Amino acid sequence: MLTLSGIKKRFGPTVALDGVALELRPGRVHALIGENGAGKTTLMNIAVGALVPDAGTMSLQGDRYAPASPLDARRAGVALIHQELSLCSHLTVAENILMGQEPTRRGLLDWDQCRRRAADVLEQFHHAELRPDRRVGDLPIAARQVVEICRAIVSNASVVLMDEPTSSLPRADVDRLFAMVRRLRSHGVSSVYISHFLEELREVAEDFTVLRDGRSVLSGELASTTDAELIAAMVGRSVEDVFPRRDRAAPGDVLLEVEHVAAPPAVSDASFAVRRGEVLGIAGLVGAGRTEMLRVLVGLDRAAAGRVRVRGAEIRTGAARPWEVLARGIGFLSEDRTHEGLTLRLSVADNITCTRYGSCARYGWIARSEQARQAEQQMRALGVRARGPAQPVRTLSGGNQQKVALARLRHQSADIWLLDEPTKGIDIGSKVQIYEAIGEAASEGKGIVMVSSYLPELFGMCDRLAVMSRGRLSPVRPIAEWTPERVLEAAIGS
Amino acid sequence: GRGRSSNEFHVAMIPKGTTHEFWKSIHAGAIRAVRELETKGVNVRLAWKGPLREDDREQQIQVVEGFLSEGVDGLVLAPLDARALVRPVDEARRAGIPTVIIDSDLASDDTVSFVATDNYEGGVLAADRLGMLLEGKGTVLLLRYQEGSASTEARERGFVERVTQKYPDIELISSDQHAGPTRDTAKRASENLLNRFGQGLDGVFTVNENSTHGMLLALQDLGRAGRVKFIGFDASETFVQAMSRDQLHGIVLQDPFEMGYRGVTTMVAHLQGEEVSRRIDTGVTLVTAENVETPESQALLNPPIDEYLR
Amino acid sequence: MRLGPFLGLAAVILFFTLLSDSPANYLSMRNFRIVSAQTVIVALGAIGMTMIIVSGGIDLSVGSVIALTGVVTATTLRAGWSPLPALVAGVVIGGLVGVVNGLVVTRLKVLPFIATLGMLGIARGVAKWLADQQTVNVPDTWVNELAVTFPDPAWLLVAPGVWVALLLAVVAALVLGNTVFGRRVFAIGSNEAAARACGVATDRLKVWIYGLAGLLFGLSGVMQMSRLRQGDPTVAIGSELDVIAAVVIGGGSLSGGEGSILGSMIGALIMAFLRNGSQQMGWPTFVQEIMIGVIIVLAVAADGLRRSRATQ
Amino acid sequence: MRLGPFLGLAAVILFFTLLSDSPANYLSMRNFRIVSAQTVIVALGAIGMTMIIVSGGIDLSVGSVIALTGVVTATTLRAGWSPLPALVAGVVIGGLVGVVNGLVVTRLKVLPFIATLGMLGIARGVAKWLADQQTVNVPDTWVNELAVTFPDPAWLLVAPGVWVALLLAVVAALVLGNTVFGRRVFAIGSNEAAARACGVATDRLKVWIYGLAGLLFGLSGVMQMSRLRQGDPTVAIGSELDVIAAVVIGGGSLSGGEGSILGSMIGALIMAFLRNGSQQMGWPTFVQEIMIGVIIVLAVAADGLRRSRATQ
Ligand SMILES: Nc1ncnc2c1ncn2[C@@H]1O[C@H](COP(=O)(O)OP(=O)(O)OP(=O)(O)O)[C@@H](O)[C@H]1O
Ligand SMILES: Nc1ncnc2c1ncn2[C@@H]1O[C@H](COP(=O)(O)OP(=O)(O)OP(=O)(O)O)[C@@H](O)[C@H]1O
Ligand SMILES: [Mg+2]
Ligand SMILES: [Mg+2]
Repeated sequence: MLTLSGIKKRFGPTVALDGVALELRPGRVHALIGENGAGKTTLMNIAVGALVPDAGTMSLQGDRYAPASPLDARRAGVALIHQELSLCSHLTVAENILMGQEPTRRGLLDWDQCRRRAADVLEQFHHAELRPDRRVGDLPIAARQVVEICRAIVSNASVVLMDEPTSSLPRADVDRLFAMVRRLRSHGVSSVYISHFLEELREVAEDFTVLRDGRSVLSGELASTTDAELIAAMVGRSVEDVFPRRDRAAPGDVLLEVEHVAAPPAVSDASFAVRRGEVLGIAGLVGAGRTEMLRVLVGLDRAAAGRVRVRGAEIRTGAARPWEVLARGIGFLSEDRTHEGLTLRLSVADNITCTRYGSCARYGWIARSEQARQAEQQMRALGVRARGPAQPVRTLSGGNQQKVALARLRHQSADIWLLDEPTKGIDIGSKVQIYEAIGEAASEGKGIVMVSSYLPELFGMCDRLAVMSRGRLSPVRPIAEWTPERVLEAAIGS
Repeated sequence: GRGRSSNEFHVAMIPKGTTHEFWKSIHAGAIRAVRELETKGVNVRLAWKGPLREDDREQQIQVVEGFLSEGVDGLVLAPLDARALVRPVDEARRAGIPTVIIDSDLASDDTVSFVATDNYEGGVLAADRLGMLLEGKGTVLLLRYQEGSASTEARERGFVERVTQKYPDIELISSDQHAGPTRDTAKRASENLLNRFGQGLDGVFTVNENSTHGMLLALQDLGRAGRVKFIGFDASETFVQAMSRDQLHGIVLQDPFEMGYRGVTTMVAHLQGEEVSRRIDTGVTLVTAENVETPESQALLNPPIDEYLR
Repeated sequence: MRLGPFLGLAAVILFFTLLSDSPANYLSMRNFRIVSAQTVIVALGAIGMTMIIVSGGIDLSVGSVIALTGVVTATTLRAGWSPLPALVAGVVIGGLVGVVNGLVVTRLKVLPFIATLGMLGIARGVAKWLADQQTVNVPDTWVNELAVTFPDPAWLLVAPGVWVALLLAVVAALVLGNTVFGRRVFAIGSNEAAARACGVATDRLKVWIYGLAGLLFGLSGVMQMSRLRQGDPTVAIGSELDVIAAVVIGGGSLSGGEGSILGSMIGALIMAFLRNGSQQMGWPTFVQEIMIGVIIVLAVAADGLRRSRATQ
Repeated sequence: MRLGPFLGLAAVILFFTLLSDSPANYLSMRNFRIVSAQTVIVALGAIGMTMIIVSGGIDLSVGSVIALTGVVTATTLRAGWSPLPALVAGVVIGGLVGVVNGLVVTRLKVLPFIATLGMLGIARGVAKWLADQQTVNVPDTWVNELAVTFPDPAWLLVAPGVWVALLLAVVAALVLGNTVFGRRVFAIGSNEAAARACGVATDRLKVWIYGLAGLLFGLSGVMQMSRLRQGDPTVAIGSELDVIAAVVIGGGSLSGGEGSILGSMIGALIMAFLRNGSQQMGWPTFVQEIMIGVIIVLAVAADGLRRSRATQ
């Protein structure tokens, strides 16, 4: 179907792609894997004409293919699900799904058909509850990702490129997506599927290509390749023991106590306590209210009821004052890194140090070299791939942006970490680094709350776990008392 | 008038702006008329209101329309434009409200009278004064005010025509530059022009208070004040000082106090059914260092504003 | 449509009614006619500006375009054209200026602020040049009756121009709300990259938007000429702020993706009623300026607080 | 710092040098003194405006604040205050106005565009009221010498006000680039939600930004008074566009997060050289307007094309 060869692309001094070849066969799903910053997103953007390659050729069904714009690509039947969500937040779900191919009747937009087609595809995705008339800006991030996926599906493309479509999705939705991909495949549609989850890839994909440092280093059939081989090709070494072995010492004093916090409609009742040295996991389905609960704790949203105590001292939750909360030693990692997590236009160094400028500033004056030094230290610790601390975060790959957000949290040296989907978009090798960083923080006596939709990570990292369901948080139990089935059961709720 | 048996009139006076001395003098003159009429047993309620944004025709139209809707007995209007205010004045007439025009002409036959300076003559006076000072030869510069302003255009025309007709040896080296609406724009334009013509400039004429001010400041700042013969227009404390320092060699003055006074008396006379003259000239005077102390000049330079506006 | 602008308008009218010494006069049909005729120019401009602002752009040249197109219509009328072609000439020139703006924004990649700031000077200069730096008087035709306060067939109630503006507002609201074009205007304002990625030809769309808005600015210029009975190259200086303010008061967001024609019309009325009311109060000019400033802020603040409570 | 604005400035100067009939005159030190003195007012305003625009806001009231603070300084001087306190009074009033803007934006949740549009009217009205609707002449003091073309100790080369503006520009550039405050200004402009989530007290910060910018606008007003040797409540109408244009030409983005003091200063110089040059060309005023418009667009377009090539 789609053949790429010799693709090269530089961004100023950064070589993003340095001769990539990829052959997508008809009716097949092709896995594209590689570390953060390997060039996957760049390659996809080239394939849909959003970027112009410096060198290389593409062909589609044997014909030369050189899209000048995404419109060209779409006309040629190539659609992309973007890694960083690209939706119009002021428009409705239906409008976003059908953008670029809106149905008309007598010159006017055919709203009925628009809604119906959107509802149809949402239905296929088992998201009938997502009403086509809702404004996308009001939706939680997972729902937006569903919209983004539906948009690519509805376009009737013959080639669908999926750039980490499941990074914000819980398992159930991943299954639905896979069902969808298989159905598309049976209609002769071929797909490229990018993900950092090898087990996911094995479920849907047949072929694979591994990118490393902007080159395609290995490709073939997934069935005949082992995980170890894939990982070795990606990382250049083998990776064992994903989750760090921590000696789970008896947890210390209570750091954070949450009592009957409510912030309707998303959160109706949540209580838990976090002690020094422990990792508390929170599981739940999309829209269960986990994100909203963390936002209330950080003071980004108001609580309607309940109390929150940090080291025994109560904090005001009725008024939104995040700076006061942060000053009490709470650190927050947002799940929505483009809209709330990072100031994308600023440098890596500014982003890493911004919650604790005090460490590198005197009387408000920033010592640039000290700032750069501290930033570099964090970048090294998490393996952030960037030209240097002065590079704007905007120009980093998605996974590396996520690492910068974590680096900031480490730099802040807060006592309590509130993590919302901390490994979203992180490659396999780097995940290890991040888990290690979290484990290390816990053993240093920090208290960690980790919200995640990736159950293995919760089971691998947490000491105790609670499940949120429709705004209600279950009692917290030691991890040993949970099994994945019981978590699911609690999440679906009764 | 509409059968005026009573001696109570509500007259609205609409200037082009409210900030400048010139308009205050008109206002003072109008109040003088009101007080005088009061002693004769005629009660005039005078409303004084200019456009919100100065020099904005549309806004002035809105002020006129506002008075129409309030239902005054007569309008005394200094139109910002000769044509733009024809329609509202016309609508006023249809509503039975007569209009006296002051300061700048209105292209309409439906008005009672036109009470104003002969602006063309003002330009001629300035040209003659410069001609005399330069002894009929040299290079002079005219800094215009703004496009589309009728009264200043008449002054500019008077000046240009007089210079070209009567003083063949005087070269008008620039006459197509505009000072713009504020003193600051006038100062900038003057500085830039003075830099361009450098030393080769003998005389300057500016056509209203703002541009005279801007030019004076520019001459002072560039150290050219006094070396260039400079005629300005309109009155200001600063101009008198500049004349005494020989930096300004004459100002052409109108008589706004008289204009305000005659505007109101003419309107009231008309409302009382008297016949009034269609054109009332309030005169222009050239004031120079020589005649500045005369009572006539002093009356023009320091109209008794405080006496009437407090 | 948000409720805010309506409340703001009601508050303004109530305020002046209560304070006025003759409320009957203030609330009279005559005064309403005056206000509506005064609003036409800003309202027509605001229809076009709403499209531009919703699409994430801005147009600072509207004041100059009003002057230019007024001069064009006046000049052609004086040159003996019959009224309709002269009117069309003005409108078309407005549209052409808009297309040029759109091309500069999309081809030369100049930010709309700068592109239209440049056009602000250019259109004004061309207007003065065309008009030979004077005002251009026009013969009496029906064009001059478009924006009169008291329309000739009295059953019209308000000036024909007001009806035209109303009609165009309805059409524009329908277009923005119910056509593919309209929704794409929202889309590029909301997230241009996303729209482009979905195959919206953003550049062409922008040229259309600026062009269509330009047609409306052109019509606004014709109305201005009709009100002044002359083409005046120096008219409407600074009116871009009025037009933009009408849109923003009506709920438009300068970062794009938000705005409604109805809101903008209310915004234009708020501005007009404010000026009209404060002029009728007989306050000195400076008090009017202060009061208008205070009331604009309060009228919008009420809406802002209401919304911020709603989201809490 | 982007290179674009410099190229633009160079292009403008080159253009007029080549076209001028006396290049020596145009490039003379005297002309440079004239331009620099003319630029002071816009430049000081642009320093403050850069902070505001970088933070994602806008301030339309700058022209009115310039008038108001000029009148304040003039009035206090005339009331017999000595020069320094009078100057400080003007500057402080500017700061207060800014703080009010900031509070309206943050507390009343009114968009900066509207909040400062309201202030545009209010400050202008208060200026007229304070000045009793006339210009306020001042006694001769050193304040009047701040923005002269030929400074008194000739070794100063340019007006003291130019040096003050330069100094403040350097300080502001350092503050924006190298202090916690400055980086936070960029942070809220780049992504306000993220800045909040990182513990920036965004509301308080905004009040500071508008307040500091207000101080600069106040100083700009004092300079304006000094240039005119009088407080004029009607001065600087519409100069908000000049100031904003300087910032945008210099690389500032109206959606926040981008901009530099150096760029804005170059932007201010571009505008001043454009006006100065075109006036010296002896073109009729309307030709000047057209040319200025065209050159603004071209100067910025060159930069835009260069950048868009770079990112492809
Ligand atoms: N606009 C840009 N300017 C400069 N560098 C860029 C730009 N876009 C991408 N890069 C660089 O190109 C490289 C490849 O980035 P890309 O986004 O393709 O990685 P990726 O494989 O998608 O990674 P991830 O798994 O983290 O999403 C990175 O080093 C990134 O920093
Ligand atoms: N698919 C959906 N459609 C509509 N509303 C949704 C959807 N998902 C969540 N919501 C709303 O979002 C709110 C809670 O979302 P929140 O983001 O806090 O949940 P979460 O558990 O963090 O889920 P996520 O995994 O998406 O982060 C609820 O009020 C819910 O009504
Ligand atoms: Mg990527
Ligand atoms: Mg979440």
